[in-house]
Amino acid sequence: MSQTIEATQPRQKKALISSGAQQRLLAFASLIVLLIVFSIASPNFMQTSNMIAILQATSVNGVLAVAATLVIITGGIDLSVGTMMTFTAVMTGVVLTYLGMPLPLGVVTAIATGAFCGFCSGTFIAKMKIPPFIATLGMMLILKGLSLVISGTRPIYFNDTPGFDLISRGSLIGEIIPALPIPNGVLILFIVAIAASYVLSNTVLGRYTFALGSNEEAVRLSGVNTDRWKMAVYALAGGIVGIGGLLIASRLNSAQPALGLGYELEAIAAVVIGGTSLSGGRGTILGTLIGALIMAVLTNGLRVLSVAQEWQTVVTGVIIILAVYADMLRRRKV
Amino acid sequence: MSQTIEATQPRQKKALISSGAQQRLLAFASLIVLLIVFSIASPNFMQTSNMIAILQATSVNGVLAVAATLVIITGGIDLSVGTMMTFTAVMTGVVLTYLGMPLPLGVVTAIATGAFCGFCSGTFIAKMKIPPFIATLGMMLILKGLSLVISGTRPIYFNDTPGFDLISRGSLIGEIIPALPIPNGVLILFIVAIAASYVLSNTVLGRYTFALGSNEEAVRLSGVNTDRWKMAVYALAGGIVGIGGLLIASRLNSAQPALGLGYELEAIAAVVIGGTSLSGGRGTILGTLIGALIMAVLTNGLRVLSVAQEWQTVVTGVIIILAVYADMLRRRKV
Amino acid sequence: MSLLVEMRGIEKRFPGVHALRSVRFDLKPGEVHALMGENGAGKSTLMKILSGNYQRDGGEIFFEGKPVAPDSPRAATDLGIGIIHQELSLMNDLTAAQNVFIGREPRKSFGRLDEPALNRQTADIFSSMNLKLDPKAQVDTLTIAKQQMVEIAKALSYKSRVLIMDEPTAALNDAEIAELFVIIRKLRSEGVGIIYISHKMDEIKRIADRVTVMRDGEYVDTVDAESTPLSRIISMMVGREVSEKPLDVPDTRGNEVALEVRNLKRGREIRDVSFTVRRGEILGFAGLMGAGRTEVARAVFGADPRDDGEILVHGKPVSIHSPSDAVRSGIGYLSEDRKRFGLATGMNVRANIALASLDRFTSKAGVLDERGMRETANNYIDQLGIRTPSDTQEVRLLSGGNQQKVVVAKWLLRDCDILFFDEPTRGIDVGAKSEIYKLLEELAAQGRAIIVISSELPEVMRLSHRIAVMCEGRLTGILPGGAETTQEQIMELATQRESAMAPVGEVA
Amino acid sequence: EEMFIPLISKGFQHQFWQAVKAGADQAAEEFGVKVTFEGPDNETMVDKQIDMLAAALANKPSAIGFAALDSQAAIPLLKQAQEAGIPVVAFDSGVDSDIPVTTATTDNLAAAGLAADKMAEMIGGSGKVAVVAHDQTSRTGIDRRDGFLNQMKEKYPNIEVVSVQYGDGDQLKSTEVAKAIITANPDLKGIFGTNEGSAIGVVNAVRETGTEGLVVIGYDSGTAQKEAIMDGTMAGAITQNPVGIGYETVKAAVAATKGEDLPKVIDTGFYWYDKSNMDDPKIAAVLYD
Ligand SMILES: Nc1ncnc2c1ncn2[C@@H]1O[C@H](COP(=O)(O)OP(=O)(O)OP(=O)(O)O)[C@@H](O)[C@H]1O
Ligand SMILES: Nc1ncnc2c1ncn2[C@@H]1O[C@H](COP(=O)(O)OP(=O)(O)OP(=O)(O)O)[C@@H](O)[C@H]1O
Ligand SMILES: [Mg+2]
Ligand SMILES: [Mg+2]
Repeated sequence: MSQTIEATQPRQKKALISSGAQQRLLAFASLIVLLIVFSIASPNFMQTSNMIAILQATSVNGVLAVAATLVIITGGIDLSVGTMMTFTAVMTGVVLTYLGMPLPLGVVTAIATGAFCGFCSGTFIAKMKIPPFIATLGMMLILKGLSLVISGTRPIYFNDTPGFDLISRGSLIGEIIPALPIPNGVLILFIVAIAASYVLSNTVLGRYTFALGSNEEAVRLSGVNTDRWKMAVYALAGGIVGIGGLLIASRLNSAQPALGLGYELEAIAAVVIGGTSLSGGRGTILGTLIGALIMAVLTNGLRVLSVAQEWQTVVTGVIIILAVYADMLRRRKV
Repeated sequence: MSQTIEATQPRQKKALISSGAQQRLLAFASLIVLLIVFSIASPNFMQTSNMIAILQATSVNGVLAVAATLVIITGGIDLSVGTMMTFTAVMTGVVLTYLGMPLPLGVVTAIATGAFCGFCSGTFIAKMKIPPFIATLGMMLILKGLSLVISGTRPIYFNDTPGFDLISRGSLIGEIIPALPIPNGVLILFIVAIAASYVLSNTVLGRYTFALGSNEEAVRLSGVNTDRWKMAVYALAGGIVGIGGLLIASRLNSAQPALGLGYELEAIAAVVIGGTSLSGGRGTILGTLIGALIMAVLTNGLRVLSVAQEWQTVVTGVIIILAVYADMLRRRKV
Repeated sequence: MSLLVEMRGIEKRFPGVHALRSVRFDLKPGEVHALMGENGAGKSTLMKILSGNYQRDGGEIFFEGKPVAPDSPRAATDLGIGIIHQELSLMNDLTAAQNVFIGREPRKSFGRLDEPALNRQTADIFSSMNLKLDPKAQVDTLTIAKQQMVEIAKALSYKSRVLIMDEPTAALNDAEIAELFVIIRKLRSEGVGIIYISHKMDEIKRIADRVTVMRDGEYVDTVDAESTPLSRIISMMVGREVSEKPLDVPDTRGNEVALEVRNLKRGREIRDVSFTVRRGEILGFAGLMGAGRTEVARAVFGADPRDDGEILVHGKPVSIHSPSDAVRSGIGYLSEDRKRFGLATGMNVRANIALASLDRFTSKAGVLDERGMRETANNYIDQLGIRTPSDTQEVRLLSGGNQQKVVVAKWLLRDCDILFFDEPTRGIDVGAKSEIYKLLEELAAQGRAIIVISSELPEVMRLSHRIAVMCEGRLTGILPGGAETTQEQIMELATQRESAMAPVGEVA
Repeated sequence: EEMFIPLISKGFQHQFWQAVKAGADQAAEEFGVKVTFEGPDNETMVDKQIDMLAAALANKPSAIGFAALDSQAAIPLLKQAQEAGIPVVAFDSGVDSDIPVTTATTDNLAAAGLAADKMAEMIGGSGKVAVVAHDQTSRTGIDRRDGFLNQMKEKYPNIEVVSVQYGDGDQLKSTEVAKAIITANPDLKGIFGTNEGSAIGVVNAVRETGTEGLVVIGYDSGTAQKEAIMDGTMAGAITQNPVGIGYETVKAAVAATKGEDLPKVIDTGFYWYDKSNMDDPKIAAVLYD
């Protein structure tokens, strides 16, 4: 059998940087092009404060997109991330403001609530065999309604919990390096992304996440309890959404019960722009982060350029298509 | 070889109705249960006028869902149906109100605009290999923006086109059978559904629609120009969306440029509740109609019962999950 | 010696199909027990019941004398029953090593994976199989043969007491089969019981101790492999005698050249390949796994892009950039991987057969002639003996061999002038195989140009009027067909690596 | 250099906001400043609005107009504006903070109270009425709903508000909502629609069901509402002065950059209009298409 075997290796060895690094760099291409174009178009774009505003704007959507990435890699979809985020924020509001508990308990509440909601979606999908689209659509509506019910359709403010707004708005980095006042929200996004990335590539859960999306039946035939792992992935994603809930609550210093609808589409868009396939089995957190950043830079840049709002929408649509097209071409080539 | 093969026939011959008919009836089960429950809960629900209101409420979403069904059977998705509907309405407004053309030209404009937009999405997907989610997300934004640009962010009224509002509101059936004043909008929905159903099961285009969703690569390797057929399906779906644009414009006697966002999710939900799989290859128009009706009955019933809005949302979520679960059980059994 | 496995009175029904009728089967430790039968006889179904994949409708299963009811794949593996499925069931996005150890990954604390250990252990298994394959290679970049080897490695890694192999060699060539047999013999000597399913009759003599034959979902007989002549086993399977007619090479030298391929190139896979096929001729392509035969066919067919090269059909250059261009020029290609590239498995038999020829059943208005398609489909079902309850059965519910026949029917119906058949008899039983050989010969006799790619040397030699041999992307020679050419001559060309290669012209 | 004043509003696509924009544009031309106008798709998107505010600040504007969806959420950015010496003019509804130099607004509570008075008068002081509101959580949605409900409760004990439902300001959805309300309450006497989309939805429902004798009261203006009032389907409506809001906001912003003193609140007022006074030049001036 030995005659025919060749190792899988990059075709051109001449390239100065390794093809892996090159590929990773090229993934940023669309993002970098956008940054350059906007910098040239407006002197106000490339300021530290605006860059930080962009990062800040990425943080919530980024965290939701990381959660969505996990689910999408299993071949599923989670339409409930937006309203689940709101629901976790409202529950945190109940615990901190209505019940007056201390801050750490609020953090635990948000993550636990999210994980529980994700677990429910996972159960519908794995045990009741409801298609992910429907199960999470149902969840999206249920959580939207429950947020309004529990909050009494009023925002819950966190004025009695000093320090709550620092979760997202404060800047640990800024305290150490004053020139770099990166808000904690952004820091949290990166921590979440690194952790999720680690889980995906180094743990059993991550392995089954990819395996489920690749060929669920084959995994089942290998004697793996696919239901349990699927539920675990949804629960993990829910927990991450809970962190998103904390971030937005802290940023707005309140739980806004009506917020959240539409965020799921933005999160999924970031995931797909980042190169994760909706049919499952492949995807990266780095890609998702880039996707989320592309969206945030685009939105911010067009606003800084004071493009008329209706045209902003048109241009955003065009650029999303072009960015993904460029990425397609790159992949075909490399 | 004949020994082992038995004809495909119902196992129990005793059943009074054939298993096919039984199955078709059972598909309606969730819908019928809903109707019965609401009738018992409110005496006002089961009135002719309210039934007609429900049908009327189904018409626009139903037409969009029929369009979405075609695309979803190919294994794609169309997020742009909502804003495309608006865009076709706006273009109709331009032709009829701004340019003062006669009514039939408006109808042609709506359908042609939709078909053209669908063709564009199809081209992005088939030729540029952009994933359907992104291509149609881009289209959704582009068309949303263009609707605002073209209309000058103002509604366009159809006051100068007499008879325009009859497209949806008039009742041809009512003129013949006065006891059954079913609005034309509903009639159009059924005509569109029957036509789409015919196309799906009796034409080449329909055959390729299923085949693309089932195994696109195998179809391509059979020597079929898959790109062309995919573009055709998206264009056809776009044309149907154009009819949806006519219906809503006629119902509101105006083209409302800001409307449309969120309609895509409702349409896709109707499709999936109707049993069409998002992974493509299978689906029926009848199922989609039932799905759209379930949504309309649910919304109307809860409103007639004056359930508090936040609870309406929760209940809708729960019932969508249950309806699909019931359908899953039924399929496993039959 | 006590029995390792005993199955008695097994019953299984699917809607419209009575797949197993009171079937029995037993297995001793340390034996290779071949399970034989025509396509759709119920072999895979029986094994899926034993491996906990399907639930039986009736009957009993004993494992080491104790009654068991494996109700899930997990339960069966826990008993020590491993299976290599007929249809590849791998996770394409994962690496070879990750596939082998799915569900049993070496772990560190906190559910962390020990990836180096995973790759090391997989490399060990691969080297024990004498298989040189990178454990880190992603499965969907592997050829179907290598994927099959990964499946085998996976099954071996379980260290099962009972190992079921459902057509493990369908995608393998002779060298690989020999390697597999070494492994099987080693396992046998360790007391593992092996159930072996194959349609390659010669393998039975080489590896099996006992043979059980099934026909139409029923148990026929169990016989000793050594003492029973193959012809007897075959007649038990098909219920009649199958006569093999020797190859008769017609003189096609005067015929018009139907297809000419000049200097076809693509990267390292195809390196300057040129050949011609005449009308009425069957050109065989032989070579080892990964020799590039599939790549050549796909490039000619327009399924993959090519860097360079000219294609002439009936003497005229044609521009082929997609399969639809190729089909329009009269070229057809039956792929080696039916599941991925050949079938819309969710659709029914009728639709699949008509898939490449829909324009023939379409009115000007685009309406399909459903009746015409039904008649055509039923004709092929009869002609090829496709075992299906009706032409409206979904293809995914057919047995593997019958699925293959559906693909064959699709291309027969399309009626191209030039037809590539890539592994046309993969998984097809002896009886049907000779039917397909006859069909190919008829097609050639009608003046079509046929190219057959096959990893089974006997098949290539049985069919080809000329034999093209490839090695590492190069066409190393073209030999005449018929009795003059020996297996050794072919193997020599198939292993002629670049350094050792002298320029070759067309030998024929 | 030209003065640059971005206006961050609560919405963009609705006719009401387009009228505010028109007023702002009018002032921009008059005072020779550059104005941009932006707002999120709907009034729940608090954080989107914050991002818009951040982008606006990046452009170092001379002043900012801001209609807060949630005042608290915006405070850090408003402080940032204050530190940078950029005056903030609040419009539409107030900002709970002393940072804005002034607020150009309508008293929505009082305006909806007036709608209740008119409704009571037209149905004869007793019976069932309903509300089709545009939003359950936004300030304007809450104020208009509560203004109407409170007035009814306090002044008209014989009038029962049987149903309050929400149609997101979407004309089609509001139509379906209103139809369901009419079905559920055959003896309904009147419906109040709390913004343009809601009001048109009610009008559509009345037309489609052929209901007669129902008193429909709307809010805001626009072609369709004006027509409905002309043909009698709608009894009348409350209008604010959106053009005035936009105009006053920009005017105040320009004044603030020059350090001029401004009143705490600029009340742009609201009006009742019906068939009888629609052509009154004072009313016609605040109506928009
Ligand atoms: N899930 C299923 N649903 C319906 N029919 C099935 C199903 N699985 C198998 N069959 C039918 O049962 C019969 C036996 O199939 P099986 O796969 O066991 O055959 P086989 O002996 O393995 O054939 P091959 O040699 O072609 O692989 C066939 O007629 C097949 O069509
Ligand atoms: N999908 C793929 N991705 C990457 N490399 C591939 C792929 N398919 C084939 N190859 C490589 O291309 C070369 C030629 O493979 P090909 O399948 O054409 O060989 P073949 O002669 O048809 O042999 P086989 O008997 O395995 O079909 C091999 O080196 C193989 O590893
Ligand atoms: Mg089999
Ligand atoms: Mg091959």
